[in-house]
Amino acid sequence: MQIIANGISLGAVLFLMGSGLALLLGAMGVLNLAHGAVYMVGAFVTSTLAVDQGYPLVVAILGAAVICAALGLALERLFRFIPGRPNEQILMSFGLIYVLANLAQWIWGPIAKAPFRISWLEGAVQIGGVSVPANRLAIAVVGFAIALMLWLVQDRTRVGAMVRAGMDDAEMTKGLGINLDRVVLAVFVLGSAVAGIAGGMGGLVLGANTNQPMEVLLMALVVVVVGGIGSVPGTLVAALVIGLLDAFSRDRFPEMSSVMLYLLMAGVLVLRPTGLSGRTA
Amino acid sequence: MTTVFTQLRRKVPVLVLLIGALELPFLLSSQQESLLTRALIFAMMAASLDLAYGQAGLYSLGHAALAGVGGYTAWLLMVRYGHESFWYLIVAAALASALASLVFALVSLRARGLYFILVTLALGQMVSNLAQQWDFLKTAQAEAVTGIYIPSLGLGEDWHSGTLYQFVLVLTALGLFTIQRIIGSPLGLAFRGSRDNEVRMEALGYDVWRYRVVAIVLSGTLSGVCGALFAFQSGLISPTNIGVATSGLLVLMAIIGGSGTRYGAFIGGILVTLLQFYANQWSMERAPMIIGGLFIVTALLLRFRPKVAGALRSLTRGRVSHAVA
Amino acid sequence: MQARKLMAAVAATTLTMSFAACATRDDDAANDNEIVIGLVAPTSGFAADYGPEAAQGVELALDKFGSEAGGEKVSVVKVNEDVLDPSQTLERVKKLVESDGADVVVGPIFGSSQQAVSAYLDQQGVPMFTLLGGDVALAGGDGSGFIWPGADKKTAAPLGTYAAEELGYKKIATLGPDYAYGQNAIAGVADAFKSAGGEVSQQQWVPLGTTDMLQYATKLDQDVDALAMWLVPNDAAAFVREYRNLGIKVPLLMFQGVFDPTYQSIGDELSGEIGLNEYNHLLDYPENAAFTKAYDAKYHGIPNQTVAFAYTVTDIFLTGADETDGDTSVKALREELDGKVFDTVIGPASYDADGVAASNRTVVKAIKDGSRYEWEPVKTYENVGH
Amino acid sequence: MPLLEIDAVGRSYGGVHAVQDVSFNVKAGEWVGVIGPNGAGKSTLFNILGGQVKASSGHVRLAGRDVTRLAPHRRYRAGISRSFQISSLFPDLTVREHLTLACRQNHRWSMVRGWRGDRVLAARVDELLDTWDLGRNDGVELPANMSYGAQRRLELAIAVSAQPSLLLLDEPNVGLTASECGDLRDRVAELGPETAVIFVAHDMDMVMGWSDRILVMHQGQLVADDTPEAIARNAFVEEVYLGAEPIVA
Repeated sequence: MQIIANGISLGAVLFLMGSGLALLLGAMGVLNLAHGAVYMVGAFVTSTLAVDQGYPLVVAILGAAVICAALGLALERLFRFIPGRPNEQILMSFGLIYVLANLAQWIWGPIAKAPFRISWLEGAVQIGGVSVPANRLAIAVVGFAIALMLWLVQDRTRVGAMVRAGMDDAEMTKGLGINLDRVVLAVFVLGSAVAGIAGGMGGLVLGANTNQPMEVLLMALVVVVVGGIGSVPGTLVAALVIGLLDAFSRDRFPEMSSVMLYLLMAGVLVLRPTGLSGRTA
Repeated sequence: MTTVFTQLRRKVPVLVLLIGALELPFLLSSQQESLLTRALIFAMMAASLDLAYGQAGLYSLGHAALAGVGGYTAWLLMVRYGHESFWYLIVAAALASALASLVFALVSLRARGLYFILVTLALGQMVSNLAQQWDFLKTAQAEAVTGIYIPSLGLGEDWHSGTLYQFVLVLTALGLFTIQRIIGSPLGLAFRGSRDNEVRMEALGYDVWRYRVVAIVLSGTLSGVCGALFAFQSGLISPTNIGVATSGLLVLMAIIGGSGTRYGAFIGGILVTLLQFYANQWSMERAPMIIGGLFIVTALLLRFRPKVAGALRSLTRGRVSHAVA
Repeated sequence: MQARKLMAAVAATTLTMSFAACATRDDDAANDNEIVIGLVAPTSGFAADYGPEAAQGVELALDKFGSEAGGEKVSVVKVNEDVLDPSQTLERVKKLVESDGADVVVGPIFGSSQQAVSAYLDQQGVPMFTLLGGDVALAGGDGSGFIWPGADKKTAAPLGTYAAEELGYKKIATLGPDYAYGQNAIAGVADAFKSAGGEVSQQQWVPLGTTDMLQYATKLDQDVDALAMWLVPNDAAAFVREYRNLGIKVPLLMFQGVFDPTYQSIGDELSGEIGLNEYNHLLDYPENAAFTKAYDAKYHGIPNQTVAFAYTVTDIFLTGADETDGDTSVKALREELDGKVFDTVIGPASYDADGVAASNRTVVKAIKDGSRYEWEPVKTYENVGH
Repeated sequence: MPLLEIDAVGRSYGGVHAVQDVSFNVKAGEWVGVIGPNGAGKSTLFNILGGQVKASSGHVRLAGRDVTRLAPHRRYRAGISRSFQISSLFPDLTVREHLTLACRQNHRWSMVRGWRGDRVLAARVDELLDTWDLGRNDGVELPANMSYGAQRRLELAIAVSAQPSLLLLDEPNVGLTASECGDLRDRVAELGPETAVIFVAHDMDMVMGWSDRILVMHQGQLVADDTPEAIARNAFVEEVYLGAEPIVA
């Protein structure tokens, strides 16, 4: 039971990490591997606001979301500036990872930030005989709230409809007179804001450090590949499955734990090349 | 006789360059030889990546892992099982990486487009994580495996940085020659065809999937050899050497020198390896910024490459030739 | 065809000639009337704090000697240790030795970097003074290492002894990272605890790259008297957070405690726990008092372990080089330092004939002193290390 | 036995039927034109025949063999060859390389044997360069640098190099003058009397002139299948075809 609780809380963090990337990549076809760097910025900003400056956590995380949204805006400009081909996007992403990580080290110093300590999130909650740390519970709640919000945005709003249309057929959508550039911008900003929130919430257990751009990217990647193209529910299910698998395999085969994730990904890919939620082409 | 001369005219510059490079140890310190050897190995790795990346259009971000399989195989056989023959180790490394590339290809080719890139990235990281966490692949639980050295060729050779450099140079020339041959063959043509227009290739009777598998396996096998050479030269190999960061650098090398051209990836490999070293001499704290900046600037300027390349070519040769040898 | 044969012949001849002609050259760039110290420590990446800290320590030692030893001028060249890619560190160290003429290397910090450069340094006859531990195999006949402050397998042993003998614990669990240094340190605690009659009932290892520590807290066997652990500061902080959130009451035995500044941010969560320090700025030795004063005068603040040990090993090296009149060869230094007792910032310490140090360890307790969290010295174990 | 049998073939995308319940036969040597307004399902039908799109229902048989599930490259080997619209020539390959790729499949061992170019293969390529009037500069040009007519010829040279039993031509005449178009027809006719040709075109004069039979598609369905003369008189065809949106050539 404890494993399940651990897995779900990890899954919530994974969802927050992965959903922005899933939208950008699946819906817009933009390969922004620097998504993890945005997460890192969110974590550092939250650390500064909530831990060093003593602002309430909610304010700090909103601050992180705003700053990351602005960063997303800047990134979108950069990605707009290059042709939308894999070569350029790969190089741009890797460059941003190097530069942002080094910049973060410059600004926030080389020492990793310990997991943020928020007094009202200390202690654990007993749920069905299992101790769930309150901070994990908060992460899960925020994770599911964001999932619901994203799902509503995708399902009920005009932008969401455009995203879905773009997902199905970018050429056709352009033909219909929808301004995909605007949609890309909106998704970039929204995805980055979510990454910022993910960084802030994830910081409650993981802190902030300059290794995160790569670490987070890889976790998010697996979530996206398993979850399938740009679908919020698919990403959520994938994140939970991966969280549970990770908790389980760490428990049973610690030597192979991180490999298990990738094996799951390979397995899903072999059986369903389009991911769990994927439609067949 | 005319053919002899035309052939010579094309080959002489390459030959002069090769012989010049062979004599470099007379001018360099052993540290510079060592750095150049490293550059050659990475350049060769980038050139073999480009066989899949540039020629066949398979944007792999997990290539370093395939080189890593070669490197770790050489380490395993040498340090754990005591094999000391260069030839044995290099063949084993090639076979192991060929097998790994095959699995890599079979899984990653299930995905297409951007997803292929993501999957190669994740598969590459999986290998790196395996090397990081699996006790079987560690020496004394250290973070990098060590204890490997340059094995014997069985020719009574005397290894030091100069001879190693020359030996690697000769191997690199052979490897580059092999790659040229593949590029110039109908197989290479089929790679480029699959890259440019999959649907048409299929309609011309080509099983594109099979050619892609072949491209990845050839490219991975050559890299595996480079991985083993890297381990011999450094005396170690670490999970980072085979992880995403290295794969990304290999892609930068290939692109910066001219992905899909004959010598581009190789030249890029030498440039980036040297730059990586000297960036750290210029600024220890901000070296990552320099490398990252190089990535971004290359991304921004990439679209102007055809123009620049065209201008250069018309400067040097006076005409544009699209012939493939 | 003719062209091809001709070329092959030319190439073959040249090849043979080049191989035959290329003889080993003497690359010794060392300047005979100057001692160059090469400091190898990370300045970028996730451990980038070590480099600048170690540099402070080396500078302080140079100040003490007036940048002169054995009648020769002493200077420092710094090299960035690539924590994740030791092969890069190796290339940089080659340049350090061959073109910058380093006569001694202080560092590297991380085990894999030490492993990477040690064979080369040994071949070049350049001594390697580690400052935060190291594998004893890098010293002795097969390496040029001088391992400070003691062998990894022994360095944490007093924690096990203290737990069994002073605290009367019968059964402990352990938690450590799954790589060389962590395994050795934890083995030191466990072995000492067992040889004092205790039982180690559970050992958990955290794989490299793990960031989520929750499961190690939830899986802990709570039916033990204490948990002996060592993790890098950030991981330790993450673990302690989970531990406290879950309300686990098992006492902690923390090798090296948690360093500043991480310690200052989680201090009250550790209140009352027992640790074992290699260095502690509160240690009551004259050399330490002088050192902390000099540090405060130059850099303002309290030195941490990295500064203190970089200072100490540079100090010892320079003392040795002074005695040998500038002969910095491994052999000369080994002979000079063998068995000689130095007064250091952690009390009397010495290197043995193999170059492995023995020094004091201090059992400490986490307390709050005014607005600062401190590790208060409780008991000292002497001559730990071989 | 007919060369090609299409039996109740259909293809739908998420509930929309691009092609629905289409059946017809083509005899060896027969030339069949496919017409219909944009969006009538001509392209999808072509892709189903070529194997680029899988039929969701129905069967495709070639000389009695069921090829419905066959991948495109296997269909090619079974004797179906197709042309594309010009934009999909290989942008970075020279004319010679295009033809080498096309001929290579007919000399399967050349991939292993011919490092420097199998002589038989090279001879065949030279022959094609010659017959299709593409031999300028020994074929080292890129398609983008050639005239439209030359690109068309290259496109067709590639498609016919395998001597297919069934040739599918996707708008072969676009951008060509009437005389170039006639030239094209003659070249295709040289394949021999046994080769069947199915082509899509918008130019009614051409369709009338080339076809033995004409298929008319409308909203994914086959609405007429008759001789050119009958089609020209068919009132329904005139209504759906000519009455619909302007024909884009």
